[in-house]
Amino acid sequence: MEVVGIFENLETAGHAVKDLIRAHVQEEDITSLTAVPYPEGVLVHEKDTRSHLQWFALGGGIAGALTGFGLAAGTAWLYPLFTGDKPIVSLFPVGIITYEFTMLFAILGTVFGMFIEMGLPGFLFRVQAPEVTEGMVGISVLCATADERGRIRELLLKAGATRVRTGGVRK
Amino acid sequence: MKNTRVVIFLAFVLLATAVTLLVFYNLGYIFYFPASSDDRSPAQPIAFSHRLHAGERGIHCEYCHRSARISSTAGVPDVALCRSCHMYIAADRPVIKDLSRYWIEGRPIPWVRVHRLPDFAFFPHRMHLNAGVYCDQCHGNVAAMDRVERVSGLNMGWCLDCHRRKSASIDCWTCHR
Amino acid sequence: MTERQESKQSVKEMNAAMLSSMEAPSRGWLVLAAALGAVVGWGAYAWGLQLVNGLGVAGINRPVMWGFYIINFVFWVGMSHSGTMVSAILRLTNANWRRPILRGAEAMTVFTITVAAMFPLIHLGRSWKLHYFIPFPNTLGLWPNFRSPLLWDIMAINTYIIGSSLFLYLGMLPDLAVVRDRKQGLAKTIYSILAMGWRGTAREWRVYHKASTLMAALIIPVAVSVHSIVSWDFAMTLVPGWHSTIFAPYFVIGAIFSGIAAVVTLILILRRAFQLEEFLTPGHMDNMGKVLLVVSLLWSYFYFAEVLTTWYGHKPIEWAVFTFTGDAYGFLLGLMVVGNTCITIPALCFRRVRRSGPAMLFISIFVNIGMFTERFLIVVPPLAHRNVPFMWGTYAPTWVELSITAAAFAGFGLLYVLFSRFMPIVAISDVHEGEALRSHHRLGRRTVSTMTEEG
Amino acid sequence: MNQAESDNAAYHWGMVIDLDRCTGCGACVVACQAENNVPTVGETLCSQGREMQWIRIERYWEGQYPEVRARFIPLLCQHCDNAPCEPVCPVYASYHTSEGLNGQVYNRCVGTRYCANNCPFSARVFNFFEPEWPEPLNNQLSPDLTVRSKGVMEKCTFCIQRIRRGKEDAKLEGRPVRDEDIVPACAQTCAPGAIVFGNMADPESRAFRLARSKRRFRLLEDLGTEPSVIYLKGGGREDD
Repeated sequence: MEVVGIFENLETAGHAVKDLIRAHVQEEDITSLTAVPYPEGVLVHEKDTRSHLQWFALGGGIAGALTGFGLAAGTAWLYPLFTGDKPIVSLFPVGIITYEFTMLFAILGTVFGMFIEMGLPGFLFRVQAPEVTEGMVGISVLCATADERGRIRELLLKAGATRVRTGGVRK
Repeated sequence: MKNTRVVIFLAFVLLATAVTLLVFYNLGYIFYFPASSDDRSPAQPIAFSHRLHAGERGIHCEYCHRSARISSTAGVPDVALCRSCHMYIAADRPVIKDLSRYWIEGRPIPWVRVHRLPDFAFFPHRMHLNAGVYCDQCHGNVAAMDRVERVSGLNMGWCLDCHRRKSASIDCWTCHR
Repeated sequence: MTERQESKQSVKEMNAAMLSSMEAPSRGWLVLAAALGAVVGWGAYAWGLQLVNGLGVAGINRPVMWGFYIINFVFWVGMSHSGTMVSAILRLTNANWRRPILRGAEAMTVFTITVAAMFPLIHLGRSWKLHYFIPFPNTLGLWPNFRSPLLWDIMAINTYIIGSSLFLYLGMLPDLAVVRDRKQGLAKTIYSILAMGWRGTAREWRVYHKASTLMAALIIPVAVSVHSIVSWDFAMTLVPGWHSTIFAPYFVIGAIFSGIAAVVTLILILRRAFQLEEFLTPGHMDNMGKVLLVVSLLWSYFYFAEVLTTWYGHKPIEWAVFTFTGDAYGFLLGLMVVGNTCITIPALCFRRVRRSGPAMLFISIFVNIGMFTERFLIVVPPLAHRNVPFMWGTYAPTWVELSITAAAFAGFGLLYVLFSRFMPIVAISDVHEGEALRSHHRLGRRTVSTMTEEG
Repeated sequence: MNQAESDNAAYHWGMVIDLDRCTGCGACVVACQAENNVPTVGETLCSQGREMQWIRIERYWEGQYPEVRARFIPLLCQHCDNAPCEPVCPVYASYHTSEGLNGQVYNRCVGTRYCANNCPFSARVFNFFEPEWPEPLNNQLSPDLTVRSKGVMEKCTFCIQRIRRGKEDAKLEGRPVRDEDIVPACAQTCAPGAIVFGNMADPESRAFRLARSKRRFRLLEDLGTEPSVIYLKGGGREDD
């Protein structure tokens, strides 16, 4: 379950996060919803900021290189047509096709990896807070039980939340 | 731990490659179009039975399709050839009377073509016959068909398959010019 | 860099201003869209006529077998380099003034490359046999010829269309969420799907930043390769005047040149059309003007180097082509040099010119006329004046080619008009981010703006 | 067929054209047009330069008036061994046969016209419109080769239908092709006998012997396209 408190500005939201931590809420359960990216630590500290995006790009690139090579050189081999005593697989053109496919798949891999890492697309089980895109700041807390949800709701309201939204079924 | 990750990474990469190549290599089967959508066994103006003539009576293909060995086209027999036998044989049957009418009126029989290659594909019957590729290899067992049916795909891949198998020329200008 | 008042506008008001283009269409918008649609329709009619009757309705002829279609193709591919290159380079170098121009430039890339991709198809003698280009197993048992530069083209354009569309989409993701939250009903559902449930969590933003940087780094080599390959369509041949080693870098620079000029034109039009003066300021014009100046110098240098080697080497056939160009197409040659070099370089040296809207509009349009002429001069004269003197000829487009060219411009305009109506045309989140990172400190008697380091 | 095999192929077709014999009469042009289903495009298109001759007589003037002489070069596809038109075709419509011919497959052609641009001899012609034959020319269309449609590139094939027939006949008779088996339409009709076609891989063939003449040259040889058409020019008579 998720509780999202909507705050007017960055300062009150920041204080609310401090209050939550003081009330023994795990910091990894807290995240911020903002219309603008703030540098790490302005609102919350993410526990695990490692990203594997470059590996997705690299993996895509390798897969693309193999595909491009397989397509250009492989098909020339499978369906040989002898033209004017030129070699069946000519390296320069194969290199160009390989390059294009490498880049294409690297880009596809990056986008694919991005959505995986973001956990998107996600429509269900998430509290949507339209106020956020209008400049408000949301503080989202994940909680396990209904009791806890009530407690956090109180905490957020006390910290100055103008509104609290709850929802979601997953922890 | 580190090794497992590398293995998973490489497996993923190879899987992606394999899937893409498979999709590319199989697009042709996903969007498969037959070479010809014409009726495989069209009705003919006269119910001529190959089973009866070539099968039961054992008349050789080249008796009627006379130019097959010497020309590009196998040739469809003219009405005179039909009549040369049927003046006497079964002349009183209704089908033969139909045939005779074409003779009397001096019209050719409008046979419906079953095996049609596009105009840009040239198939010399004589080269195939003389190379030992007999009628049935492409036309099927016509001697068992009442009405002739097209059994072969007649698309380019089908031609090429056979040419590769028999190390015949696969030069484009062999068939296209 | 922006010249905005210090009093901070609320985010909501800023959103409304930046999304003003998405409000209910005005009569002017409808008229414009209809007019552009009509021109596109006329072009489609011309193409239909060409499909039915054959390519003879166009002006192409022996020996000039490539005409306006290929010129258009090269021109539009060139334009498409603007967007992605500009936005990717500016992203990578963290240039803060980039923020409001990004979206316009990236969208331009996608639409110009779409228009460009139409031209090889229109240009084909048998357009309906396009699938012969695609490598897939078929009943013919045949594959395309990977040796042909045209096939490299197909692959490169394919990569570029997919890449730049994803680049555009990726940049739009947070903005689509903004639109989603402002819409109701069916529109909300559609934008919800497009926004993929974006909420702006710390994690999403972190990954988003990394992904855009990575994409920017990946898209630049693709853009370079695309126009290099387009140049190889020419350079890999035996045609005197085409067969030149400098063509790849020369084409890339030419592409960036015309692309940046087109971005400038577009920005000037956009800010006028949607009252975005507040976000697209003379400061932006100034910076873009400097970039344009640098690229203009580069282009002029490349052209000079090419002509110099031709002249100095004085290979008879090459020189014959060059003098023929001067004789038969002297006016166009002059137009190109004036548009790309003689006006642009001196004018852009002046800050007042760079900051003046009308002057920049004039220069940027003139540059693109010059660049279109340049493509004409690359494609036509070498073909018209080839090795066998008996077959020397000339080329002039017919109304069919001109109509299709007009339709290409109108089609690009139409796509853009539709885009600005249905998608956020200013990179909202990027602008907000720029605002958020800028704080104001009192320093002695002044208030100065400081930039917080970007992540 | 691998590389070594095609290098040692039994046939390498070539042509020798003796310019000293050529009178520029244009009979070869007409014969080619009739033999190869080449459309006649009519007055208007012809004046636009869209005639579709596979072989054309190029005429150059030599000297200043009144000392002017006309020089003729019958120019057809040179069937280059290193043909520039082949690698640029994205669909292999233009390709090289193992017998040294430069092939053109009409039904594969998509009409990029790239080959025509890259042909230094401008020997290729394009079907700008659907070809039409006025009565009674439509009755003389040859069934031995394709009638091309609009949007397709075409060019001299050295009368491939005659080459095929000659080879087929020879094969059925179980003998190699002889010199006189294959004569392209242009060579057949050339009254002064300026055009000789033959197998360049056979040292006994007439074309091969003529090709060793001191008067030999090939067009645009510096481009390195290795044309299979050899021209003879010297001013004297034929000297083997």
